[in-house]
Amino acid sequence: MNTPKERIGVYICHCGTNISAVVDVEDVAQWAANKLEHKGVVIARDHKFMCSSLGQELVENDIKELGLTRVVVAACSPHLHEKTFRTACERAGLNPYLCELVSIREQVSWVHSDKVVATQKSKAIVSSGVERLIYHEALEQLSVPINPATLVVGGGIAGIQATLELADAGSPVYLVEREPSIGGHMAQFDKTFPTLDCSACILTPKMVDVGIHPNITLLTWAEVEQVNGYVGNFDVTVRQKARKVITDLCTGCGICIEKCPKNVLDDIYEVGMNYRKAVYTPFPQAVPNYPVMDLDNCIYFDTGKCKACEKFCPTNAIDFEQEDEMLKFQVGNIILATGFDLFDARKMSNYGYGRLENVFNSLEFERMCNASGPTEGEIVLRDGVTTPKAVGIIHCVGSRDKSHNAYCSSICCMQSLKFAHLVEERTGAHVYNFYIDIRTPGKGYDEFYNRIVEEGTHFVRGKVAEVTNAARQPDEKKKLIIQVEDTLIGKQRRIPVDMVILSAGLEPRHDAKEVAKLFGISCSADGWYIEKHPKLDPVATMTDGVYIAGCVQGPKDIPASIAQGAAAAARVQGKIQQGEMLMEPIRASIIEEQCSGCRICNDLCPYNAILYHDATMTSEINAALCQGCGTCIAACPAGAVIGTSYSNEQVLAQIEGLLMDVSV
Amino acid sequence: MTEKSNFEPTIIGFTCNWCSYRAADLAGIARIQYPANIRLVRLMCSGRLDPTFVLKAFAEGADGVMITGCHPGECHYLEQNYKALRRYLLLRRTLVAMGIEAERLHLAWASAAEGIQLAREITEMVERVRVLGPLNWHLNGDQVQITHDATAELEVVA
Amino acid sequence: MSKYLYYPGCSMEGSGKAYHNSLMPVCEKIGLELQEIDDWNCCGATEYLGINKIPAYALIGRNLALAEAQSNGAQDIVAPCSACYLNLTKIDSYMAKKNGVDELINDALSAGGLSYEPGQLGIHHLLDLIVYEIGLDTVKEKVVRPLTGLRVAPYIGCMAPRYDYAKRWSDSEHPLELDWLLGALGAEVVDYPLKTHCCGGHMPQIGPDTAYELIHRLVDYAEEVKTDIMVAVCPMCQMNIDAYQNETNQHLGTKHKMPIVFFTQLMGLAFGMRERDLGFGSELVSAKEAIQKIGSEVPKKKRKKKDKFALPMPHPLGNGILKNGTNGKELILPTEGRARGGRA
Amino acid sequence: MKPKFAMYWASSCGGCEIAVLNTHEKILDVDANFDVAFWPVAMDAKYKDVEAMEDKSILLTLFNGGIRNDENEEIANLLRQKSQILVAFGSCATEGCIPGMANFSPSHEIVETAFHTLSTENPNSIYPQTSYKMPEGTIYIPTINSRVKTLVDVVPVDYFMPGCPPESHQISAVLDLVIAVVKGEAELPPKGAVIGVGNSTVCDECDRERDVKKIREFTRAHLVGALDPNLCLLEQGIPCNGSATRSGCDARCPTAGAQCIGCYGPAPGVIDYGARLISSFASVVDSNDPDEIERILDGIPDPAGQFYRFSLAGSLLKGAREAV
Repeated sequence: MNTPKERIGVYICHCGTNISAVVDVEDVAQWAANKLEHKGVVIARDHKFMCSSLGQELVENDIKELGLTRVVVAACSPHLHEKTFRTACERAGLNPYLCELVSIREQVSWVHSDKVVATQKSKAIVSSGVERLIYHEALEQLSVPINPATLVVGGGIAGIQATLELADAGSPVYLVEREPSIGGHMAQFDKTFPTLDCSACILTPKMVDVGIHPNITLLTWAEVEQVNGYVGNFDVTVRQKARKVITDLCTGCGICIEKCPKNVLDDIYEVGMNYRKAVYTPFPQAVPNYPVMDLDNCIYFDTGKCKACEKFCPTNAIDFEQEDEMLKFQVGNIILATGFDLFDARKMSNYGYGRLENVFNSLEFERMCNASGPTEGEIVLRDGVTTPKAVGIIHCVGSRDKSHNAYCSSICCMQSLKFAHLVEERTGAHVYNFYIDIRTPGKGYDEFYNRIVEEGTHFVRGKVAEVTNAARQPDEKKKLIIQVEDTLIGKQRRIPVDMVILSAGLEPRHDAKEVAKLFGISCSADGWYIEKHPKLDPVATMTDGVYIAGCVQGPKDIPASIAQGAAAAARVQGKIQQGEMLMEPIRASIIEEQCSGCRICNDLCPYNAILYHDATMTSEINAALCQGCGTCIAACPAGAVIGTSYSNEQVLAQIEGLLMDVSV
Repeated sequence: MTEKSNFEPTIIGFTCNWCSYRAADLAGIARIQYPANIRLVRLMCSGRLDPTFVLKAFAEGADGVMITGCHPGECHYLEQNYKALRRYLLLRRTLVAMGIEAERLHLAWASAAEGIQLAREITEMVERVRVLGPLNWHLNGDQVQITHDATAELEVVA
Repeated sequence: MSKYLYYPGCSMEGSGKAYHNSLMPVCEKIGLELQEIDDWNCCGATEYLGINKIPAYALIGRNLALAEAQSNGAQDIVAPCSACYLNLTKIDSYMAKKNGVDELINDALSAGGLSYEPGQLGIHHLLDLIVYEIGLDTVKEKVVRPLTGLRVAPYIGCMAPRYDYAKRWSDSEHPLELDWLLGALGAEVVDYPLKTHCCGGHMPQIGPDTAYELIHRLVDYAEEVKTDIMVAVCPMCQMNIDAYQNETNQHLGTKHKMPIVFFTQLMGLAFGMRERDLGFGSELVSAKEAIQKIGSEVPKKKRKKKDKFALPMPHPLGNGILKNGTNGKELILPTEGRARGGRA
Repeated sequence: MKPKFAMYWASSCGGCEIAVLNTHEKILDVDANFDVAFWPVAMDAKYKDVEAMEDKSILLTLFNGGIRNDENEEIANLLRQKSQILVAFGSCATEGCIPGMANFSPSHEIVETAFHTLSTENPNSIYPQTSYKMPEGTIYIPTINSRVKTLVDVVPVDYFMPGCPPESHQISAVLDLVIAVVKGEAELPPKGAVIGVGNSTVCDECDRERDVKKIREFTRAHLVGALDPNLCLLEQGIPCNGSATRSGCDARCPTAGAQCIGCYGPAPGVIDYGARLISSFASVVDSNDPDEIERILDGIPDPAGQFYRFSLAGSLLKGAREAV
C-alpha cells in the first residue's frame, strides 16, 4: 500500500450532548483513527465543544505539533461553523480551504434516534469528509475593487430616495427612468394615507433635488439595455431614447406642447383618463422639464407634414433627426427600484371594469381626485358631470385570490379607506367598503380606519360576487348593483350604487422577468424579486452588488418604499467605503487544450461568464463573473471545465466515502 | 444476499447549498425524524449535478439516488435547476434502459424553508426503494459465470 | 374539411332536435365533418355525478375511450351540448391530474376491453370550435343573408365556460365568443350581462318557484334591452327558457314572450338556408316574428355629440385583453397561451 | 535479432487487422524491423508456440478485441506474460465497443438469440455445450463470460489505442514511434497513456461552424430534407457525439455529414463517456417545461445505445442490470 500523502486530523464534536446523546462519538473517533489510517488520518479526537476556544486550540496545536496538512471536523452544519474552523486552521498556518466541516448534528443526531444506525451513518459521513478532503486544494479568496458609482433603475419614490441618499453621501449615481419624468406612481396620487397630506407637496421637492444634484446623472426616457460584469465592476449600457428635443437648448417653456395639434390619450400618467399632446411632459412638475416626442402619434412622423413644434420653438430645440443614443458607463453597485403594475381589473370580468362605464380602478380614481387630473379633483361619474350619490369600493381585486394573485397587496385597505374619506368629504355620497379583512398594520393606520368608520362609511364583509347593470327591482334601474354575501349577517345583499371603485392589487412589472434576467437576479413564483433573506437581508439579492428597493420586492406603501430605498443606499455606501471585497474561491475554469469550442457551455451561464474566442475556437470563463454554481462543469462533454471546491474528484471521493462499508 | 424484509436501502442524496441542504439543516433544527438511510452530498447547485455522480453512486452500491434543488423559478443561480431537471429526465431514460427502475432516481424540489417536506420526500424515497429491494451493483459482475445451457440458473461464484 | 368525432348526447335526439337539425347543415357548410362516435352512451348529465361518482366517471370515460379507439389518432371530439362538453373535459382533466382517477376509470373500462389515456383527445364545444378552429373570417365568408336588424341576446349559460378545464374560453364569467360569432353574422348584439347566469337547470322539476324567478330574470332583462331573440348554446338553457316561459308568466303574472333559439339556427339563416331545414317552428315561444325582422332597416343611431366633460373609457375588452403597464398597444388575443386541441 | 511483434484478436470483428494492413508500405517497415512472432489472422501460429516463448520476449503486442470468453481471457494473460509492451488496440480492447453492447442483455439471452430466433434454422434446438464426451475423450470449447470485459479489466495494460478501428495514419505513427524507440531515437510515453489520438474532442477537428446550442428537437439525418453542410450537426438536432469523443480521426463522420457515434471513446479525463453526453445534450435542450423536455428527448429513442454504443463495457455501470 502506498503511504498516504497527507497528514489528516479528524475531530468529532459532542456538541454538549446534542450529538453524543445519539452518536457514539468516541467510537466514531476510534474507528476513524483505525480504519482511515490508510487514507492519511494520523489523529482522531472527540471533544465536548469543538467550536469552543478549547476545541479550536486543539486543532491549532495538532496542526503545529503533528504537522497536520488537512483537518476534518465532524460537528454541526457548515453553514454555522465552517468559517470558525477555517479561521482556526488559518491561525495555525494551514490554508483555510484545507479544512472540511461535515455535519453529524443536523444530518444525524438531530434527525435520527437509533444509536447504532446514527453512529454508522456518522462514520460514513466522516469517511466521506476524509476522502473528499484529500482532493482539496489550497485556495485564496478573490479580491475585487469596488467602483464608487451606483446605478439606480427606476425613478419612483424608492429609487429617488436611494439616489439622494447616495448622492448626499458624496457618491456618484446614475438614475435611469423609462418614462420622460421621474416621480413614479406617487406622482399620480392626490392624497397619501393616513395623514392625507398632498402627494405632490412631499414628492416634488425630492424630485427637484434629484434634478439639480451635482452627484446625480439623471437619464429619463432611457432604459438599461445591457449589464455585464460583476460586483464592483458592472459595465452598463443604457439606451437614451431620442426625445427629438435638444435638452441643451430647451428651456422647458412648453410652447411646443401648446402648439402641438395632436391630442393623445395618456395611458401612463393619466391612466387613460385624459389627453396629452404628441410632444409632452407627463405633468407640470416633471423632472426634467424637457418634453419628449411620442413618435407613434406625431403627425409629422405619420404624414411628413406639420412640424408646428419646430416652427414655434423659440430656441430651435426641436430636432427631428435625433436618434437613440447608447450610453456606456461603469458602476460598482446597482439598485433596482422598478416598482409595480396595477392588476388589470378586466381580468375579473364579473366586476365589469372596461364594460360598465362607472366602474373605475384605483389609479383612475386617484387621477380623478387629483387637482391636476382630468376632473380637477371633482368626483364624478364617467359622463364627467354627475356626482355619485352612492359609491362602492371593492377591496382585494386580484389580490388574495387564487385565480389571480394569492398574496395580499398590502396597500389596498388603506387606499380604499382613503378613497372612502375623499368620496365622503367631496360628494357626501354613501360609501360602501366591501372587504375580506381590514388590514391596517402601520403607524396611525388603525386610527385612520376608526376615523373612517366614524365618518359613517358602510363596511360590508364579503367578497363581491358581481357588479351588474341588470336590475331586478325598480330601485336598481340605471344603477350598478353590487351582489355580495354579507358574511357578518349571513345574507346575500344587492346594493345599488352609482359608482364602483376597484381597489386593484399590485403586480410585478409585466417585464419583471426579462429585467431580472438582465441584472442576473431571480423572481419568486409571483414575479416579485427575491431578496437575499426575507428577514435579515431584505434589500440585497443573491447576486452580489445588485440590490432591490420598493415594490419591486413586493407590495408596499410609501413609507416602506422610502425605508427600503434608504436601506439599499446604506448597503451600497458601505460597500463603496470598503473599497474592495473578498469573494469565495468557488469558481470554474476551462483547460484550454482540452476545449474544442463545441460551445455547449456558452449559453448555460446566467452571468454571461463564459466567453467564446472565435480566433482560438475555445471558450473561457471570466473568474470574476463566475458565481460557482458548477453547471458548466457538469455540462462540458469533453470534461474540459473544472472547478474548485466541488471538483469531480472531490465529489466522487465523497460518494465513495459515503458508501464505504462501515460495519467492519 | 440480504433478505428483502429487513433490507435497509442506502440512498445518496445530492443537495443544493442554498435550498435543500438548508432544508436538511432546518429539519435538523426542528428535530424532524427521517430514516438514516439517506446520505447527503452538498453541491453548490443542482446544476452541478453531473450524471457521472449518479452512476458512480449506483456503481459503488447505492440503492437509490435523490437529486434535490430549488423549486423551479427559485434557483439561486437563476435557472440552473432547470438544467438539472433536463439531465434528470434524460438520465432516467438511460437508467431505465440499463434495467434500473425509474423509482431509484428521484428528483425533488425543496426550498430552504421546507425541512418538513424534504424529510417527507426522503422518507417516501427510502420506502419506495425498500420495496424495490437491493440493487447491489457493486457485488455483481465479474464473478458471474454462465454455462451454455440456456435454462441453467446463474451461478454466483463468491 | 376538418374531421371531428361527434358526441351528440341525448338532447340532440329529444329536446335539442332543432340544435341537431341546424348544426348538421351548418357544419357541412363551414367545412366541419362530423363523425358520430359509434356506440356512445349517456354523459351522466348533471345528476349522476352528484349521486355516485365512480360509475359516473367511468360512464364518461367510456365515451372518451370509444372516441380514442375510433379516432385513428387524428381527431378531436366536439360536443354540442354544454353538459356533455363539461363532463368530457372534466373527466379528461381529472384523469390527468387527480390522483388515482386514471387507474380507477381504466380499471372499470378494462372490463369492456377499453382504455383511455388522458390528454389524448382535444375536447371542444361546438361554439369554441367554430370561433377558434374554423374562425370568424370563414363564417363571415359564408354569410349571404346578414342578420341585420335582429337584436340578439347572447346567452351562454354556465356549463360551457365553467369550469374551463380545457382552457377554451376568453373568460369564465363573461365569455365573448358568442357575441363575436353573432356579430359576424351581422346581428345587432345587445350587451347581455346575464350571459352566464343560471337558467334554472333542473329546478323546474324540483323547485319550480326558483326556476320561474331565474327564468324571469333572464327574460326580463333581455326585454328591457329590447332583445328580439335570445340565443342559446346549451339544450338545457334553451329548453328551460322556452318551455317554462308560459308557466313563469302564469306564476309571476308577467307577459314575457321571448323566443330563444340555438346559435346554429341563426347561422343557418345567415348562410341562406331555409327555416324549416333548421328546426325553426319547434320552439314553443315562436321565433317567427323575430326572424321576420332580419333585413329590416336599422334606424341609424344619432351620433351623440361627444360630451366635452365625458371621461374616456378604459380600453375596451374587445376580443383581447390588454397587457399590463404597456401603452395600450400590445394586445393578447385570448387564444394565446390557451390549449388548442388535445395534442401538442 | 529483430524484436518480436504480436497481434491478437479476441472478441472483435477483424477490422483492426484490416486497419493495420491499410497502412500500406508501412507494413513493410514492420517486417523490416520486427520478427512477427504471433498474428493468427495473418499467419499460422499455435498457442503452444507462444506458451513456449520466454517471458517478456515479445516487444510489442497489439491486442484487439474485448474479453468475451475464457479463451480470450487466457490469451490475454498469456500475452501479458510474454510481452514487454501490451497495447489495448482498438475500441473493443479499450472499452468493449460493439461486442460490448452485448452487456445490455444477459448472456443466456444472447445464446438464445443466436440459436433460437426466427431467422435461425435450428429445427432440433441444438445448443452448443461447453464440453462433449467423445470416445476419444472430452473436448471443450470456450465458455462465454456473463459480460464482455475490457482488456484492462483482466490484465495490466501499458497503452491504450482507441478507434473502431484506429485510423491507419495513427497506427503508422505509433509503429514509427516504437521503431524509433527500438533504435534508441525516441522515448516511450508514460505507462497507461492513450496513444495514437488527439488531446481534445472530435469538434476540434471538425470544420463545421458552431454557435451556442439550443435544441428544440432531436432528429435523424435521414429525416431531415437537407442538412446544412456547414453548420454543427448538433445544432441541427442531429445527436452527434463528437463533442465528447476523443479527437484523432480527423472528424471523418461529421465532415461527411454523418453524426459522430463515438468510436474514439471518451476525451481525456472523462470518467464515464455516456454521462458526459447525457449531461451535455440535456443541458442544451431548450425548454424548462417537463412535458416539452420529454417530447424533445423522445427524439433520442434509444438513449443507452446512443450514449454507450462503444463504451458500455468500460463504463461505470459496465452494462445493464441483468448482465452485470
